[in-house]
Amino acid sequence: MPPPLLRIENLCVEFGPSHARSRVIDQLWVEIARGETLVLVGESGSGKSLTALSVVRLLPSAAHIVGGRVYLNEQDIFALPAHAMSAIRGRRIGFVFQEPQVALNPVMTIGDQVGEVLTCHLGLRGRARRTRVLDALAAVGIDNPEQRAREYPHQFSGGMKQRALIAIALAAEPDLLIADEPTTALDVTLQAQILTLLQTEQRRRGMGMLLITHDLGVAWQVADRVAVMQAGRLVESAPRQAFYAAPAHPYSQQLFAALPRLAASARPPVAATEAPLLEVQGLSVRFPRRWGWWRGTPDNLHAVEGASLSIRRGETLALVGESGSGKTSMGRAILRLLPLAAGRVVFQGQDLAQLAPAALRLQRRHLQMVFQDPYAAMNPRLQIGEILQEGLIAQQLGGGPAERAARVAALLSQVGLLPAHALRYPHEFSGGQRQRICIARALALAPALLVCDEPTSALDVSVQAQILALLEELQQRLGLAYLFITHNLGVVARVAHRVAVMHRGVIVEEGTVNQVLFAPRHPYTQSLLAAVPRLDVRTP
Amino acid sequence: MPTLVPLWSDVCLWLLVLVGLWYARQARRHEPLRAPWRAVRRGPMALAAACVLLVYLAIALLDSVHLERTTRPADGAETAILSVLDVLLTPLRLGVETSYSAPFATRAFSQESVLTSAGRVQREYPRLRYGAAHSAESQGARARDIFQRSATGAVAGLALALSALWLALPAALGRTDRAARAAGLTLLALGVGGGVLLALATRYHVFGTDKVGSDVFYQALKSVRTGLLIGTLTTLVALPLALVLGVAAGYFRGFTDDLVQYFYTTLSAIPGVLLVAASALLLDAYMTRHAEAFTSLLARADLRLLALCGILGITSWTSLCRLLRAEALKLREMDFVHAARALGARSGQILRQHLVPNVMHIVIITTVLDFSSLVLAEAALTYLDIGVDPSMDSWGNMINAARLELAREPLVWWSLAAALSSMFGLVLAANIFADAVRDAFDPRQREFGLTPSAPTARVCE
Amino acid sequence: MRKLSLPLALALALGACGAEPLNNPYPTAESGRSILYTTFEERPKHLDPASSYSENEAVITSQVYEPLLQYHFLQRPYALVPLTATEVPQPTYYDAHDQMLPASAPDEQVARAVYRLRLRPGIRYQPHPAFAQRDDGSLIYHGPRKERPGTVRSLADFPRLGTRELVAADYVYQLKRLANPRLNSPIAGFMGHYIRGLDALGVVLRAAPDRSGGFLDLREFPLAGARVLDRYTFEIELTQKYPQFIYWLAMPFFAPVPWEAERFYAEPGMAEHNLTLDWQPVGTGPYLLRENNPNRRMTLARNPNFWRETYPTDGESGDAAAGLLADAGRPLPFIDAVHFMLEKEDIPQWGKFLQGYYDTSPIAPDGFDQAIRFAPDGSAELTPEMRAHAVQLSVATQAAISYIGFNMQDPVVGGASAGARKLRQALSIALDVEEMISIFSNGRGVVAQGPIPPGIFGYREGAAGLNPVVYEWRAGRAQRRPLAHARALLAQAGYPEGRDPASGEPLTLYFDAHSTGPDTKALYQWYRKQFAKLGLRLVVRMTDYNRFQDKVRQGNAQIFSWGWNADYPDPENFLFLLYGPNGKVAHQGENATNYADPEFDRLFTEMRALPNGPRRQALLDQLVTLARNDAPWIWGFHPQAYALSHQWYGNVKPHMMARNTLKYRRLDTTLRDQQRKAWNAPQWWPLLGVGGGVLLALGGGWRLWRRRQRATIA
Amino acid sequence: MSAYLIRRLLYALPIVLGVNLLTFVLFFVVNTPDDMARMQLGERRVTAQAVALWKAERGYDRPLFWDASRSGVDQLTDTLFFTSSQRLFSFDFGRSDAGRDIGADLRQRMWPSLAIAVPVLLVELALALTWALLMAWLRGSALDVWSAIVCVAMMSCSGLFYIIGGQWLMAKLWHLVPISGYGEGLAALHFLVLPVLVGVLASLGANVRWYRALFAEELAKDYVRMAHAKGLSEPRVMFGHVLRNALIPILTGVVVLLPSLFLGALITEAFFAIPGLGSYTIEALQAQDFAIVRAMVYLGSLLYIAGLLLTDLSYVLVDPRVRLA
Repeated sequence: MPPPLLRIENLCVEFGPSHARSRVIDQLWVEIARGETLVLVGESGSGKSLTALSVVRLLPSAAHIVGGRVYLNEQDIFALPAHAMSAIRGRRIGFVFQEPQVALNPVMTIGDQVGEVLTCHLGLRGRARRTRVLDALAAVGIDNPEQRAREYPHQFSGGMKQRALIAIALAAEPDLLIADEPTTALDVTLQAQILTLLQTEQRRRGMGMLLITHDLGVAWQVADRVAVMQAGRLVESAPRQAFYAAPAHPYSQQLFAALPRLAASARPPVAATEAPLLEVQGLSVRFPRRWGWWRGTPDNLHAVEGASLSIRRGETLALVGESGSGKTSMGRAILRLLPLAAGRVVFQGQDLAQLAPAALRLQRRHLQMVFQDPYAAMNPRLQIGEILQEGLIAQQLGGGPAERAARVAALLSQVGLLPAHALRYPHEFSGGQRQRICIARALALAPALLVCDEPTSALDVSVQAQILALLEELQQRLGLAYLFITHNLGVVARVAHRVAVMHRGVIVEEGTVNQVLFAPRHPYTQSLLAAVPRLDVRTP
Repeated sequence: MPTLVPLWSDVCLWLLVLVGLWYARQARRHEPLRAPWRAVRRGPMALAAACVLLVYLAIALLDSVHLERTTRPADGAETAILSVLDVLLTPLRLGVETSYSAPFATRAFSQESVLTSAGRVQREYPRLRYGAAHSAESQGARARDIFQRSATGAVAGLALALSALWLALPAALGRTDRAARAAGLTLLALGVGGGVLLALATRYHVFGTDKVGSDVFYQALKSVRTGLLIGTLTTLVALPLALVLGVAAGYFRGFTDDLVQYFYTTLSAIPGVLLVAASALLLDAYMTRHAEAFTSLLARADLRLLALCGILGITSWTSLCRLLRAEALKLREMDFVHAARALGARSGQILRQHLVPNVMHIVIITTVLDFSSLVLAEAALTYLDIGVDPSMDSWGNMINAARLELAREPLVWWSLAAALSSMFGLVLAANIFADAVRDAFDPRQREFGLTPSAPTARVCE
Repeated sequence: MRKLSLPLALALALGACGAEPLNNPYPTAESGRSILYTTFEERPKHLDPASSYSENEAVITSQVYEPLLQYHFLQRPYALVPLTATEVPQPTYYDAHDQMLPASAPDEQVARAVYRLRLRPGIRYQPHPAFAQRDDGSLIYHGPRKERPGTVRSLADFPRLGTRELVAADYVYQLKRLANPRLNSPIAGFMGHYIRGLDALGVVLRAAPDRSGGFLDLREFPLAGARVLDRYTFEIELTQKYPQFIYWLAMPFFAPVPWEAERFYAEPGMAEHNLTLDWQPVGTGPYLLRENNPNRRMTLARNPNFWRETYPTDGESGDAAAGLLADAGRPLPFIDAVHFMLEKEDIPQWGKFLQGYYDTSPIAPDGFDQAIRFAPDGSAELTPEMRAHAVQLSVATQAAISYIGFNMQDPVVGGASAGARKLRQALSIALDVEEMISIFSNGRGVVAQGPIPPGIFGYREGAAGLNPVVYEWRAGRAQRRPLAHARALLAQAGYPEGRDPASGEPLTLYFDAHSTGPDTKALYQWYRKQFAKLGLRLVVRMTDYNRFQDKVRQGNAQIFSWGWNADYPDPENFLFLLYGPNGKVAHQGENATNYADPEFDRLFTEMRALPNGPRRQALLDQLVTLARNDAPWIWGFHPQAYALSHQWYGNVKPHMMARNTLKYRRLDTTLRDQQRKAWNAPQWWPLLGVGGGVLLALGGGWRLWRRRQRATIA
Repeated sequence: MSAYLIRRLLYALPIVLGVNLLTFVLFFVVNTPDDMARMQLGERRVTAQAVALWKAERGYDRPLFWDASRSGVDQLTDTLFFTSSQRLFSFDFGRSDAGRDIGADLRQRMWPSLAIAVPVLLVELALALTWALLMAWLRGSALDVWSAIVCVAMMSCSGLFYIIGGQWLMAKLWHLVPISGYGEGLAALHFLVLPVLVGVLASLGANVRWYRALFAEELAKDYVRMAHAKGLSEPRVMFGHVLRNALIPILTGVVVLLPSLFLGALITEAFFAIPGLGSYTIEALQAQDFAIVRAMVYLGSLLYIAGLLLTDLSYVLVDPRVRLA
C-alpha cells in the first residue's frame, strides 16, 4: 500500500490566552490517500476548520499547536522552518476558503492574484505567466478569461469569486487541495456547480482533497470517505457508502435524524372556509440607492415587483427563493417595516398600507416577526425579561409590572425556557435558545400571523429541528398563521402547507407543497430543485 | 467657621463624579455594561494607569471644595476663599519667597541688594525665608536632613498605601491576579513617592520657586484641577449635543439628517483654533460688560474656565456626532430595532432603549480618548492667549511663563520640568487607560493591546 | 528618528561648501559685508511721516526722513542742532497789532509766533522712480504713459530712477499733509491749536473732491501758517507762544515729503501692491528703505545721494576717552546696510544675539540675569560670561514714566476729598515699587518721586527731590515710609484695618488690566499681595487691550497701570498728563486719571510758556508738590533702557530722544566673522548617538525576524 | 463624474454661507467696528472723528444686517454683512485693518507654510509607515511592545515640549541649526530642519500607532491568510497585499489634510519666526486684525471643503471598488 498523501498524527491544538487555554482539537488522526476525497463533517465549533489550518500552519495567533505531527508525502511539515512553508503552501497544498467575498484582495486584479502563485512557485513571468493564468481561469469555468483577468473581485459575482479562488488554489498543480466550506456562502444552484467543479478537477488531476462542510448533503455528493468531528475529536471515519448506510457513532446518527429531507409533505391543506387572514395584492418594494434632493435623482432598486399572496388562519405559507430574490423585503414590507411602493396588504380586513402611523402601531400587535439571525435580533443591553416586556409596554397591554412578569414567565415556559431566564442577558444563551426567546417575544402580543424570516438558517441542523418542532407545536396550540421565508427546500417540505417561489422580485410559482416540490412548472423552480443535493440512500 | 462656597466648576465636577458613581452602580448591576469594564480591570497596565488617574482625581476633588473663612486670617496675604487642598498645603502656599530658587535650594537663585549691618548696600544671594529654613546650610547637613525626611515620608506613605490596599483591594478586586498586583505595586509606589514628596515639600521647595517666589510644586498640584476639568467638562458639553443630534440624524435620516450634517460640516469647516479665539474674545466682551457680576477673581477665572470648556465642547462635538450618526445608521437596520418597530414601539422609546445604549461604547471610548488631547490642548491654547485665565493655575500658564526661563543662564528648568512632567503623568496614564477602554469596548477584538484610531488633528500643531 | 541622517547629510554638505557655521541664519553671500543685523518685533503700521507715531516706526522713518533739526549725538543734556536747516530757529513774537515783542513777552500778548527756517542747499532725495525724468524734464511714471511697466509688484519693477533737490516747499507740503484728513495724522488736532490755518485747511480738504485713491495736490491749497520765501527759506507761523515747538521740528512729522512721491503712489494699481508712502518712504536721509517685507525683514541701504553730513566733532567730557570722537569729521553713514529681522519671541532673539547673529539687543527680562549683575554699589555690570563675549552695555534712564493711575472720577479712590486722598496715599506707600522693579523689570528702573524723570529740566536729585508723602530721608537715602504709616492713613480715610465700615468686609478695589504676556499672572498676583498688606481685597478685571482702553476712556476703570514716553525733553511733556483740560473722559486728552485741580492748572499754564530758568524751576516744584499730595498716581518708576551690543559695534552712546543714530554707528565685520565661527562650533555627537540607537533597534529587529523565519513547531 | 463634482460644489455653497454668517456674527457683532478702529489707530490722541473716518474708509459705518433707512433690495445689500460677504465670495480679501492687501500677503506667506507642512507630511509619512510596518511585521515581539510604549510616551508629550526642547538642544546647545528665521529659496533649507523635525516628532507617536492598527486590521483579514496560503513569502504578503490595502485609508487620510497644509502650523511658525500663514493668523489674532482672521477662517473652510472633495476623488484613484455616481 502506498504511503498516504497526508497523514495527521495525534494533532492537538489549544486556543486562548496563556492563562485560559482550552483544547479545541484533541488527538486527531487522519489520513488521505492520493486521489482520495475526505470530507470532514461537523457542526460549528467542532474544530474542523482549525484542523485544515493546522495542516498549512496558518492558525490564528490565539491558537497553538501543542502536539502531533503532519506528514505530507512522508515529509514532516511541522519540522520545517517557517520560511520553508511557503514552498509547501500553494505549491503542494492548495487551499480554498469559505468566504469568497473576503478571501480575495480587493485592490488587485483577479489575473494578478492567480499569476502571483505562478510567479512565486513556478517562476513564470510575462507571456508564459499570462497564458497559464488564462488557462487556469478557463479551467474553473470562467468565461472570457482575457477580460475577466483584468477585473477586480468586486466585479465578480459570488460564484465567480469562488471559482477564482479555486483557480488560485489549483494554479500551481498542488498534490492536495483543502477546501474549507467552499459552498456555504452560496445559493444551492451555485453550490451544485462548484461541487461538480471540485470533483472533476480532483479526478482529473488525481489530487487528494480534504473538504470541510457541515452539510451532509454536500458530503454525500463528493466524498470518498467521511470523517465526523465533534468538539475537537474525531468520532467516526468511514467510506461514504458505509457511513450513509449506517452511521456508527450516536452523534452521526443524531445529525442524520435532524436533517430535513425533501420529502412529500404530510400536512393536510388548511380548509378555505373563511376569508384569508392576510391578502397581499400587487406589492412592490423599491430601494432608492440614494436619497435626498441634493444627492441626485433617486435610482431605484426594484426588490419586489407586484407580488401577491394570501394566508389563512392557522396556515403556513413558505416563501422560497435564493438570496436577493426579494423574499425578505416582501416579509418586511408586509409588516410595513419597509415603505411600500405599491400594492395592498389586507390584514383582517384592513389595508395596512393605508393606515396612519398611530393606527398602524395598534394593528402591529397582530403581526409579528421572527428574524434570521438570533444574535442580531435582540438588544444585547437588555435583559430577557425587558425584551419580552417591550411589546407589552409599547402596546400598553399586560397591566402592571407584576402581571407583566407573570406573562414573561408564561412565555418563557411556552418556548421551553425557564422563568428564571428573564433576568439573564442574550449573550448568555445559545443560538437555539435565543431563537426561542425571539419567538417568545413575537408571541407576547398574541399575534395572529408570524412572519418567520429564515428562522433556522443560522443554526446547526440539530438545533434547527428543535425550532421547527416548536413552531409546529405553537401553530397547533395557538392557531397561528406563518409566512415562512426560507431558501432551504428541505425545511419547506417539513413545515409548509403551501409554497410560493420567488425569483428576482416576482412570485413565479405558487401551490401546495407537493405540487411545487414534486411537480414544478416554472423552469426556475425546476432548476432550484435539481440543484438540491439528495441523499438517495436508505435512512436508518 | 469656614463656610462652603461652591464655584460653578466645583458643582460641575462633583456632578460629574456623581454621574460617574451612578454609572458605576448601573454597570455593577447590568452585566453587558459590566463585562467590558471587567476586561479593562484585567489589564495590569490599565489598572495601574487607573490608580494614577485616581490620584490625580483625588487632588482635583480636594481642590474643588472651596471654603470661605469668616474670621479674618492673621496673615493679610491670605485670600478669603480657599480650597481644601489649599488648606492642606498651607505651608507650600504661604511659603512664598521673593523670586526664583532652585529645587531644594537654601538660597535665592539671583542676587538681591541687602543692607548690611554697617549700613552698606551689598549684593548677595539671600537666604530663603521658607525653603530649607530649618536646616543648617552646609551641604552635608542638608543631605542628611533630606534623607531623613524622605525616609520618614516613605515609611509613612508606604504604611498608608499598605493599609489602603489592605482595606480596598480585596474588596474591590476580589482576587490577587496579575492586574491586582500591578495596581497594588502602583499604589505602593504612589504612596511612597507621595509620602516622600509631601514630607520634603513642607520644608523645601522640591520643585523650586517661580518668578514671584511661589512654590512650583504647589502650582503643579493646583494645575491638576484645571487640566482635569478641561478634559472632562468639555466632553460633558459636547456629549448631549453629539448624542442627541447624531443618533437622531442616523435614525430618522431624511431632512433631520441633512440638517444635522449641514450643522456639523459647517462647524467643522471653521478652523477650530480660530473659532475658540473668536469665542474667547466674545467672552471677554461679556465679562467687561458685566464686570459687577464677578466680584472675586476666583469667580472670574472659574467662569472663564467653564466658558472655555463650553467653547471647546462646541468645537469638538462634531466628530463624535459624525461617529454616532454612522453607528445609528447601522443600528437602525439591526433586527432588534426592526423588532421593536414591529412591536409598535414609538420612535422615542426606540431611540432611548435601543439606539442610545448601543452607542454608549463609542461615547465612552471617545470620552477617554479625547481627555488627553484636551489636556494638551489647554496648554497650547493658553500659549495663544485664548486659554484659561492667566490668574488660574494651569499647566498651560506654567509652560507659558516658563518658556522665557529657558533663556536664562544658569537655566531655570524646574518650572517647565514640573509642568511638563506632571502633565505627562496624567496624559500618559489617560492614554494607557483609554487604550484599555477602547480594547474592551470596541466590539472588533484586536490581536494586541494597543489599537488606536485615526488621530484627531491636535489643536496646536 | 531614523531620518535624522537626512539633516546630517545635508548639514555635512552645507558644512563642506563653506566654512560658515551651520546655524548661521543669513545667506553666505552676506558674510563679511558691512550689514548691521537687528530686530523688529511688530511690523510698523505707518512709515508715512505724517501718520507714524510709534517707537518701532520711528526707528525706520528717522533713518529715511530728515526733519529740520536733530538732537546732538553726544551732548548731554539733550540739545537740538540743525539737520537740514542751517541753524536752530528763534521765534519772533508779534502782538495782535503786528508789533514785534521780546522773547519774554507774556502769553496773552502774543498773537503770532513766527519761525523762519533756512535749508542747506544741495540736499537731494534718494533715487526713486517718482523722480525719474525724461529728457524734456517731464516725469516718466506720472500719468498714463507707455513707459509704465506692465505688472507692478514692487518698486524694483521700475527701471528708471531719478532724484531732486530738497526745497523749502517740500516742508510746507508736509505741513499741509498733516491737515489732510485721509492721512489721519495723530498730531493734526494738536497742531491745529498752534499752526495758523491748519484746522481750516483740514476743513477745506475734507470738502475737497474725493478722488478715491487719487492724488489730491496739496500745492493748490494754501496754508496760512506756512509761507515759502524762496527756494531754501520758509516761515511757520503759530497762533500763540509755544516754546516747545522747536522740539517738534526734530520729529519726522516735520520731515519733507516730495509731492512727486505722493503723486507717484497715487497712480492706479500701486496701493493694491502696498506701494504707498506708508510702506515705501521717500526721503533725504542717510538710508533708504530697500526692502519692506513686514512678514520677515526690512532692509535699509545706504542712500547714495546723501549729503555729506559728518560725524560731530565735539561731545561731552569723556567722550573722547571712550573713543566716541575717533570718527570726528568723517562723512556719515559708516554702515552700508541695516537688516531688521522679524523676531516675535524673546528667546530666539536673545539666543541669536549670544551667537553673534544680532549685533545689538535689548535685554529680555529673562535674559537679564545672564547678562547683568549688580556691582556691590548697586550699579549694573556685565556678567563674566558677557564679558567673555566682550559685550558692551549701555544704560540710560528713559524720558518716560510707568505709573499706577487712580481714576479720579471713581467714587471710592477718586475725588478731591481728604478721605480719598489719604486712601491713595496709603496705597502709594503700600505698593512696593522697588520690589516691582526688582522682580518684573530686573531692577531696570529708577523709582519715580514725581512725574518728572531724571535728565529733564525740573527733576531734583536726592533729598530735595524726595516725595515726602511716600518716602522719608533716612541714613542718607530715601526710604519708603513704614506700613504702619499707611495703615494709619487708611484708618483716617475711613477704612480701619482695611475694612469698609458700611459692610464690615475688607474694602474691595478693582484693578483694570489687560494681558501683557507670560508675566501677567505673576504681576497681578504680586499686586494683590501688595494690597493685601493693608487688608484690602484687590480684584483684577482682566480684559483685552481694546476694552481696557475703552474703560479708561469712558472713566469706568478704577485703578490701572499706564505709562508715558516723552515726545520731547521738556517737563511740560510730563506735567500736561495731569492738566485738567487734558482729561481723558471729558476732553479725550492724555490725562488718563482725569485729575483736575484748578491751582495745578493755573500754575501749569504759566510754567508751560516759560523758558528754562529759576522761575520755571520754582513753578515746577510747586506743581510737583501739589501732585504728590493729591497722589492721583502711584508714581511708579522711570524705566531704564539697557542695551547690549557686541564688541564689533562702535560709536554706541545711548540717546533717549534721538532715533536717527544709526548713521553714527560703526561695525568691525572681520572681528564679527571670527567670533561667530568661534562661538558656533557644531556638536555632532548627539546625531551619531541617535543614529546608533536606531541602527541598534533595526539590528534587533532583523535578528528577531530571522529567528521567526526559522521557527518550527516543536 | 462632472455631474458629481457640480453637485458637490453646490453642496459646498450653503456650508460656505453658514461659515460666513457665523464668523460675521462673531467678529462684527461681538467686536464692533468702533473697537477695531480704536485698536488700529493706536491709543494716543485718537479723536471720535478719526474713528468715524477710519470706519468710513473701510465701509464699516454701515449697519450690520439691515439698513432700515434704505428701500427695496438696498435694505439688504447696503449692509456690512452683504458687502463683506460679497467680497469674500469673489476671493477679494480686501485690506487688513492695518491697511495691507490681504490677498498679496496670503500669496506671499503661503509658501513658507507649505515649505514646512509638506516636508513634515512626507517625512512623517515615510517614517511612520516604516516604523509601523516594522511593528506590524514583528508583531508581538519586544520591538513591537516597546515601540508602542515609546509611541504612547511621545503622544503624551505636549507639542510645546518638542518645540521648546528642540530649539534649546539643537540650536542653542549643539549649534546645528539656526534658532529661528527663514530664508528664500535654498537658503530656507537649514531653517526648516528643526521645525520639520519638531512637526514630525509631535505627531509621530499617534500616527505610528494608527498605522500599526491599520496594518494589524488588514493582517487579520482573510485575503492575507489567503495570500499566505498561496505560499507567498512574508515580504511579498506585507508589501504586495497588506501595505497596498492599508495605504487606502492612510492616503485618503493624508489627502483630506492636503489643502489645510496651506494654513500652516500656528505655534511652530510663531516660535520659529517662519513668515507663513500660521504665524500670520496668530499675529492677526493678537493684533485683533479681524479682516485677516475672517479671511483665514473663510480660506480655512474652503480648504476643508476642498479636502473633502479631494478625499472622494482620491478614493476613486486608489480603490477600484469605489466609483463616483
